[in-house]
Amino acid sequence: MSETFEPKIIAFVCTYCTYAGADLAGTSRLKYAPNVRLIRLPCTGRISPMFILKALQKGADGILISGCHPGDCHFTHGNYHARRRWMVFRSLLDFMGISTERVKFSWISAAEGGKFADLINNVTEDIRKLGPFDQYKELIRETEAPATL
Amino acid sequence: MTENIQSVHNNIYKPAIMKIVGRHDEAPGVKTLKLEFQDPDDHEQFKNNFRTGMFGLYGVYGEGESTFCVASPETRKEYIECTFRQSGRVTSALADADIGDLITFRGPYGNRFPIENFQGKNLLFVSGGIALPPTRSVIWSCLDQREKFGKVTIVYGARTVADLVYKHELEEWQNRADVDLVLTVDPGGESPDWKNKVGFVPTVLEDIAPSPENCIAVICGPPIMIKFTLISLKKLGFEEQNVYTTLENRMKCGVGKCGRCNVGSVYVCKEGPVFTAAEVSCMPAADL
Amino acid sequence: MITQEKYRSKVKKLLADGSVKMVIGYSPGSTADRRRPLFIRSFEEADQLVLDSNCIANLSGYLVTEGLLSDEKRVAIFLRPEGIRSLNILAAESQLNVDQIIIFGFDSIGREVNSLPGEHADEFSEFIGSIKENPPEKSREPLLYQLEQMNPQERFAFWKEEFSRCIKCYACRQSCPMCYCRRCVVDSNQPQWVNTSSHTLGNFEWNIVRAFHLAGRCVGCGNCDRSCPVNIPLRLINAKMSEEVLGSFNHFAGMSTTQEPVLASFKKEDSETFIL
Amino acid sequence: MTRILFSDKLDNCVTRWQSAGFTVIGPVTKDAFSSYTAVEHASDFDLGIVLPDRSLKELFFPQTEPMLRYTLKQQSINTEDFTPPSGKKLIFGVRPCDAAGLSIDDPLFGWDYKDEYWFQRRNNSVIVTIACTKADDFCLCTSLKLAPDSTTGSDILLRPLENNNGWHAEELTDRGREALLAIEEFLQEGSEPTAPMAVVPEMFDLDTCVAWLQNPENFESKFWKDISMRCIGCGSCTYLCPTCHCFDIQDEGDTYSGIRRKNWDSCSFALFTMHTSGHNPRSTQSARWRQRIMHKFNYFPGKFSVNSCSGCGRCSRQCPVDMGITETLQKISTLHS
Repeated sequence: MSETFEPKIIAFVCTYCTYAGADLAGTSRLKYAPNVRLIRLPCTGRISPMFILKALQKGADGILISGCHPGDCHFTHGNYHARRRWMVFRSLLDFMGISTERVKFSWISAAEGGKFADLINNVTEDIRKLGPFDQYKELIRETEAPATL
Repeated sequence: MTENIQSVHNNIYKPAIMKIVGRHDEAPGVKTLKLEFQDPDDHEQFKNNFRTGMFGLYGVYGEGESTFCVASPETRKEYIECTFRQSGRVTSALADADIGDLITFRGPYGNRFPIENFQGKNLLFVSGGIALPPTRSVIWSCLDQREKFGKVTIVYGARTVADLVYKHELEEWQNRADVDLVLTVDPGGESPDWKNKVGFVPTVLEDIAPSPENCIAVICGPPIMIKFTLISLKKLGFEEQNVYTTLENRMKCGVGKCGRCNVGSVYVCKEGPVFTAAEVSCMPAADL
Repeated sequence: MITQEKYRSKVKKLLADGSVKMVIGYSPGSTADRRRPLFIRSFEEADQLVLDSNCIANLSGYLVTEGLLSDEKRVAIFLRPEGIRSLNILAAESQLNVDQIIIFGFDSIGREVNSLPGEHADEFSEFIGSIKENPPEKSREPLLYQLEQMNPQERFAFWKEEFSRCIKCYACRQSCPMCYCRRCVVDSNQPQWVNTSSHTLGNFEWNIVRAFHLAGRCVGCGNCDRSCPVNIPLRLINAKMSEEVLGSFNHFAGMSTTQEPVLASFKKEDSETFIL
Repeated sequence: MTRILFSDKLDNCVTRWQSAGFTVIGPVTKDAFSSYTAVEHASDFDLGIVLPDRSLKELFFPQTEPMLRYTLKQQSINTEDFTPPSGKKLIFGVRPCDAAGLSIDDPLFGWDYKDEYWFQRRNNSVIVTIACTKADDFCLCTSLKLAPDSTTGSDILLRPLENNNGWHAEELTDRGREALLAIEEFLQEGSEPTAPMAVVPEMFDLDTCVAWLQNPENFESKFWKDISMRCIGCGSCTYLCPTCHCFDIQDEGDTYSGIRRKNWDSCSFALFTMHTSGHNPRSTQSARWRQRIMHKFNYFPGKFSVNSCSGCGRCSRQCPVDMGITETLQKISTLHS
């Protein structure tokens, strides 16, 4: 692994809390790693496991999912549903050999610009340490290879 | 069966690249695209092979391919026109494509309307809704050599006035002295200024009662319209072998291999899509 | 110990007095130890009925066959405990009216077959509760321990090898009573979330999607695992998911016809140790 | 006098074929699951099984095959072919039903439009078939007018010796002769008694079945509903079948670049024939099972004069609900047409 490995991280965030938190980080001129691509959704409850599989299929090294703190959901309990879902999905991914280190979850409110910047930096660092998700990328490469027999 | 073919690699699944040079909204959700070949060899192959009634697989890379007829006539092979209703993944991508965009085309495939056998005969075209495009290819193929045919009658109906496709051409046909055009819309589908007929196609057909004498009928429409139109034509005295129609089914390869378009033992992609009513009546109705 | 004859006459009686229009059971198969699903509508068909320890398949999926129950007539069905649980889930997920179903519950230990008392799904709730509290003496699959001992890379390599064989025949999906969707998410193409091709990537994606959609719903009947023509140990994934929902949410799938689906409900105090 | 290949020389042959440029393939069992797989040594072969779980067709028609790579750049599309692999293959230990399956599909992939992905592989392959001395309850080649020692589709037929220590080698094609020439020094002239062929009882009278299928009145027979009631609509019978050839064409990628692939598809799937409009010509499982049987024993022979079934029995062997061609045709043969 070269020292210059820059992980590609996809973040699925809820528009009411984490996205607003990201905005705050920006307007507060906080610096954070440029490796994360944010995808804004109405609620964490809207984030289907399909999104994560799609991100991996397109070559993501890490995934971050973030929304409102429990009790703060704009739709009252979208994040509670999401929390259960992630609990199970995370365990499934782990059992499949997709390390839980690569798929992270957090609560960030609209007021937590600082926490957002720190989180992005930490997640980026963690994934950078893990290195590229070579095992998955190998599967992707196989789909582009000609038939061998 | 296995002569040596390693030297020449000819991929039958490789489409031609087409540029969209024209785009027209026909009816709600229905569009016509005018396509030009980018590779002269592909165009040459098309010119050599295309006859009216054949179909092609139109595609957008990244989305897939979709089967519909070539709506332009065999007398105008400089371009391809196709008309489709936006409904699935591929047709949505085609509908989104703009003039200048590139799409793909595989074909022409299938059999054709034997219009040389129609010469000297009267022609009756019966069509409904979005099924005018295949009929239109035959109509223009005949109108472009008008002198070879007898009386030309076109009966075309749609659910509502808005659903009529090729409105500009309908007007042209209406104004031609050598074409008898009868337009109709389903009851309730007429607009305040609608001056043509109101009623279902088979009913209107029976009203105008074209003579079966020396006449070839080409019918195309949704299955329910075909069913009742065939009954009406029978009543009028048309014989099954003088009635032509074109079938469509889901296809992936277009060349008789992928195994899904057959109706009974008949592969629509290779033995069709054009059949006489006599041929259709031999097919198992439950498979249509 | 029960006799086949007793059940044959029971079935005939139900058909004769019009209490049911059909009985779904088992008949002899193409080899001595195979059993095939049987749909009994006549006395002749009733005479083909067999019930022994080889009757393994969970037949409850046939209950959601299009149109079967739409005439509101009743159907009787032979179900093992797992089958009764999956019937409960189908009812809880509003896929059928459980009052239309008469259950012939049975279980087997070794070659011995026992009938389970009860007829209506609700009558089995206590029995299923006892399974949850005292799971049968089935040793946990050794392979599960082995997989848990591995690091993620090793587990990934294990599943890569297994999934590379998958041919996407969807026998796992079609044989599963819980996979009743008219159009499966992998068959939907707008958008196309996962690859439909059966290269290893597509197979990985498919199997993750399948397992996730069964998490908290799988009753462990084993239909998928037995159906797989390329012997992928699907039971391991399902078992792991069942353990997860039991451990995290105390959820045992198919307890009753009114049980809340675990992933469509929540508790405010659910664990969130994994959240940063 | 014929030539004998003794088992103890097989590894020499494998090595010789490999050095002649062949990828040597044969039945291999791994974790109780068998398929035709590339091998390094003869010891990798599992020649004791009745037949591999997976059929031979997938070496010629893989479950997923990339056909085209497309890239869109500044208003031009570049389409690049994936050429089928051009390497030579020698497939050893093929079962006669699997070999026959290949020749059944040849006319289909060749009529009018030639599918090069199939033929390039066909032309580069030598099929070395071993006649069957073992059969199981599901084998039905004899019912299809084939036999445990059919030569259809094979380049070389090997007949096992009675002592189970080798095979009589019979060359059937030029390609077979060349492959035998390459290993000539390991062959012995001789004539040893060969083992008796497997006994495969005839399960039904094919002609009676075909006559019933060809009768248009039976197309909507109640029989189809009854026989297919338990069909769950998976694709395992079609995917393991050595002759089922249906496929789908799928794009993977986006508007700018991606790959167009040919993937197996199955007539058992409800969406196989579904129109975008929602109309489905084969909307019930019974219609789909009827299509499979009709296609194999009525439509296909009507076009190509050969049944699209070589009697391997995999469909019945692997069916999750114990259906299959055997049961259906057995029942048809008892119906009065």
